[in-house]
Amino acid sequence: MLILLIIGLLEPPSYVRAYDRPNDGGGAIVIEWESVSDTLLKGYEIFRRKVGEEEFRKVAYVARGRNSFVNSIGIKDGVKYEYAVRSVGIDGSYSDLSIPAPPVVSYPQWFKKNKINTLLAIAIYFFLLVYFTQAAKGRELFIRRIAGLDHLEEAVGRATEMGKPILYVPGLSGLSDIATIASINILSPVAKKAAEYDTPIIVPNRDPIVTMVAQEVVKEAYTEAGRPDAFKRENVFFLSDSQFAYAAGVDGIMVRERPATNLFIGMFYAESLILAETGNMTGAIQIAGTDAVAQLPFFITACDYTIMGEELYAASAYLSRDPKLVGSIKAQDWGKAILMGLAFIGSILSLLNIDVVLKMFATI
Amino acid sequence: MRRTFPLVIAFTMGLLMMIQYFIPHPISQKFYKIMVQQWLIIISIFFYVFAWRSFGLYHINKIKRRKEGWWASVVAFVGVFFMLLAGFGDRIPGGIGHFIYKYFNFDDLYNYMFAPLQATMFSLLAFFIASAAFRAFKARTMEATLLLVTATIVMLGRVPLGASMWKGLPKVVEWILMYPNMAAQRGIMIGVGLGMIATSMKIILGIERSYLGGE
Amino acid sequence: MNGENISFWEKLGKIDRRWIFLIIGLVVFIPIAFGLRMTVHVSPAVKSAYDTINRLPEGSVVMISIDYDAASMPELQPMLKAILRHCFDKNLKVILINFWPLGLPIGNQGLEEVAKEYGKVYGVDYMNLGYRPGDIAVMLRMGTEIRSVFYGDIKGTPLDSLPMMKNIHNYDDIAVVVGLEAGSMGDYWVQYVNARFKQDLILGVTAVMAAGVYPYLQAGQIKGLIGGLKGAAEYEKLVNHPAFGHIGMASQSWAHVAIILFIILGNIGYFMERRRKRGL
Amino acid sequence: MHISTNPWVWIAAILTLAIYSFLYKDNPFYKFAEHLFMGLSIGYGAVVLWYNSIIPRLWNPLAHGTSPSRFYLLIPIAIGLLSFGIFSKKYSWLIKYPLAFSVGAYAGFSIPVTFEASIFEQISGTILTKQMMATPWLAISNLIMFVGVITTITYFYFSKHHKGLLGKSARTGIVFLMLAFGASFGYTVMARISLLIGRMQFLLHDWLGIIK
Repeated sequence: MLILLIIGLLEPPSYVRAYDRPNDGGGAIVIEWESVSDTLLKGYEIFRRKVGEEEFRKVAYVARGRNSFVNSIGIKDGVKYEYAVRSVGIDGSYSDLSIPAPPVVSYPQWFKKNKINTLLAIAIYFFLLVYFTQAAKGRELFIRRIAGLDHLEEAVGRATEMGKPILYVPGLSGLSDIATIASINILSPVAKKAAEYDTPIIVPNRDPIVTMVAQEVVKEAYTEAGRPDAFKRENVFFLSDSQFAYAAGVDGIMVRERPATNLFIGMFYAESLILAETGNMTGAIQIAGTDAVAQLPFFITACDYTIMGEELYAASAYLSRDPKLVGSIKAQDWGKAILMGLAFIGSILSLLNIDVVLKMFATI
Repeated sequence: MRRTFPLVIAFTMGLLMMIQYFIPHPISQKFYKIMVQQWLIIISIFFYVFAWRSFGLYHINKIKRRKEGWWASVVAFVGVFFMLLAGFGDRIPGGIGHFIYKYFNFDDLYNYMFAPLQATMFSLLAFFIASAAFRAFKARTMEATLLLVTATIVMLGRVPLGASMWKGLPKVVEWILMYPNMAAQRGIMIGVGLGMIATSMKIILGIERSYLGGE
Repeated sequence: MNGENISFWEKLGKIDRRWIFLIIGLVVFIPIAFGLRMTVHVSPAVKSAYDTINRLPEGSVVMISIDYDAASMPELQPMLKAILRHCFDKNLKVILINFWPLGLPIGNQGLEEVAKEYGKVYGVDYMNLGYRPGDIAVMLRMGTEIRSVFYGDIKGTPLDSLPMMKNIHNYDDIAVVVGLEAGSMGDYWVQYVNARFKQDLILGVTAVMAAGVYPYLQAGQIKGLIGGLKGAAEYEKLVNHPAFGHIGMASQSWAHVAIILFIILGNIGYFMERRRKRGL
Repeated sequence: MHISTNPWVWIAAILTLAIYSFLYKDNPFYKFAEHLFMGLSIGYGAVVLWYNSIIPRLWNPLAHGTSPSRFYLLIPIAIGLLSFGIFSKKYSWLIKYPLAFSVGAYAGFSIPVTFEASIFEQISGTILTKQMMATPWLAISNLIMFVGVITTITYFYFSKHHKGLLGKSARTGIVFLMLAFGASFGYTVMARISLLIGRMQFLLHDWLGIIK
């Protein structure tokens, strides 16, 4: 009995230390300790007191196997705290409290030091972008052919020949998705062409803000084309804000209005194939454009042309040939080249056990 | 006032929202919370008024002009009316409120009308994925062949039949998903990421401004 | 003769898509309506989930988390039922918990149905905690005391008046947590509950999610993985009670075979057409 | 057979069949269901917006709140109200203010987040490490992955002709893209069939009561 008791006595954890959690807004302290190796150990209890107080109070329990804890409940910035830890056995017994860690104060930081790589990356990319958009002024820069964008005009032309409308779906997301903005950038020249050819363009929307923007953009395109009177506000409308009610509605438009050309450009979710297959059934020529990786396979199978991924973001430059925008494509390409180079160098170095590059891309 | 000032607002807001990401201080956290959880949502509420008006005009227009099938637009309004009645009916006092609550229960309307419609529209994909595969998966070119062969292998590997044809098939499918598939997805994502960031920067700098509509 | 033959294949290659819709509808409908079943091979990931529960001594507590709603019900509900059958058969005690409010009635319906089959008593053999908002916070607080989040069960009965809950306070008293997942809650179970409390976990996920969760199994963070309807069917086989998983799997298999046949027919038609055009 | 006696279940079943009738061809039943669905969704959206946004974010703090900071809410309200300028020809340009505010904020917010999620995470997953080369099989697989990422990126190279080395690399990128699209397509079939199984279950179990 006595021997058992002696064996059963748990050691308190040693070398308990506490420090302010770095890169945070305050109100959190990290406690660490050396783990106790004892088969009877169940976990640890963490105790805290304000400096000056007599008694320690239990703040948390953690299971064995872990030797750190972040205390973020009830911590006030600027107050000195002391921490101690004790071991708890599976039989419910516990050790003495450890030697308390030196007093610690929590405070908020003004900069996330661990995010310096992100900030640097933004700075470099920003510099590239500004440099190339400025350098591009007044010069004709090359862009490779993008099939889907090349056929936009042809698609508009076909609708005109057949005397049928064009359907433009600007995606199912709002302006918080950059893809929607890319779509609006494509809507503008398409609407202008439609206005020139005097072909109606139907734009059903899911997002209220996008509805309003689309109306403005189409109206402006008609004005630019010199036919402001031909603009019909009721053709650019809010259909529904529910994903599948919207899909049902667009399906209805496709089978009843029989547009000769369907353009699905922007952000799409699972409804992509419902739209594209119905459009295919009605025999329309279809061009899709999205950066939603999961939906690309369905657009590729069901549409005539697909503007894939980054091509969507090259569209406004491609269609307008505005030197400033084309310059930004140059910057994007430089970004890709740098990243590919770093992936190469990083791989070689990391295989030689040097993980500098790998650390550059850490996101913790 | 009309042209420059909105661009200044976009620039300021963009810069502030970007910088707040790097500042852990409570002031910055509070700014983020107020913007994302309050202001941006409140601003978007006002656009709904416009959206509802647009919805209403679209259908009223059809009814007024007695366009073919205009009765369906009446049905749409009935749908709106039912939902609103069920959602706000409990605020109508007295017998009518009770009647509405009993026969236009919001949960029933949701569970037995809205949800089944949603689920059924979604399930159309089962049919469309089959017809799309049938029509498009033809070995016209090298690329198309690759697409159809991979799709078929993966499809087979997902059902017991595939595994009984060849035991290793599920492993092959897993490998395709883990390596070549992952590689292409990563490549796309990196390109898309660069494109998105460039567009965001152009918005902040005022180079990209078509979202603001006409002058 | 030959000419007729070719035009048959070509016609088949350009068949109206409504025939395809009809066939897909039928191959899904027939197995369900007539209860056709499918032989299923058990994969190691599901076997290991089964073994984990099978090893538990009588009276151990299994917590099942309903983290899905009606949209994923066809895949995850058969899983829930198969696992419940296993637990009740082995006289294990079951606690249901919900992290998706819309899954509440679905999970409860499955629980009551299977409990009735085995003549189990509410509050003694099984209970349902219901739903509390707060995701991760709820998970973490259950590490110290379940009662600090759930004052009562789904009907509001105080936990202490349920006999089985007397000695159940936190994860130490729960042998295994089974998460049935249609979203990101499964990641939270692994990253918070397994990592912090060393809680044994089994995940049942939709087919689309399975590949993404697989690394957890390889890293030993979860004890077993049940993926999609197929996983449910495998589990049904292990508990020797073929049910909807098997039937649904028959639908799945026939639908997959049908689509592959469509692809093959489409290609035959395409090649016949090309050959004819070259011949001309 | 136990046909449901719940009228709501009948409504749900009829609406389900009405949507499926679209697969044959467009018809008044589908049109009815479609428009009812759109109407319901608008009503539902309005109710949700009222209870989840307007009441807790606007009404409660302004009408019942006590903290002085609640008056800051008047700023977004004012900005939002500018969008009503669209209803008049003269003041329609006012709409640019709320648009610039929202779009600018989202653009700025997305920059660091996109850098980390779409670029840093992806590149650090691509960089080959010793662990990824532990066995010959792993090494080959990961080398293929590495080549796949690089060649796919080169496919999206816009400012140079796709000739020579770049052309070869871009063409390899297309191979990877097609493999990936095929795989995703095949992988998704199962989930889509499950949706149909779910509806069949509803029709045969909840409504007609043919199956248990």
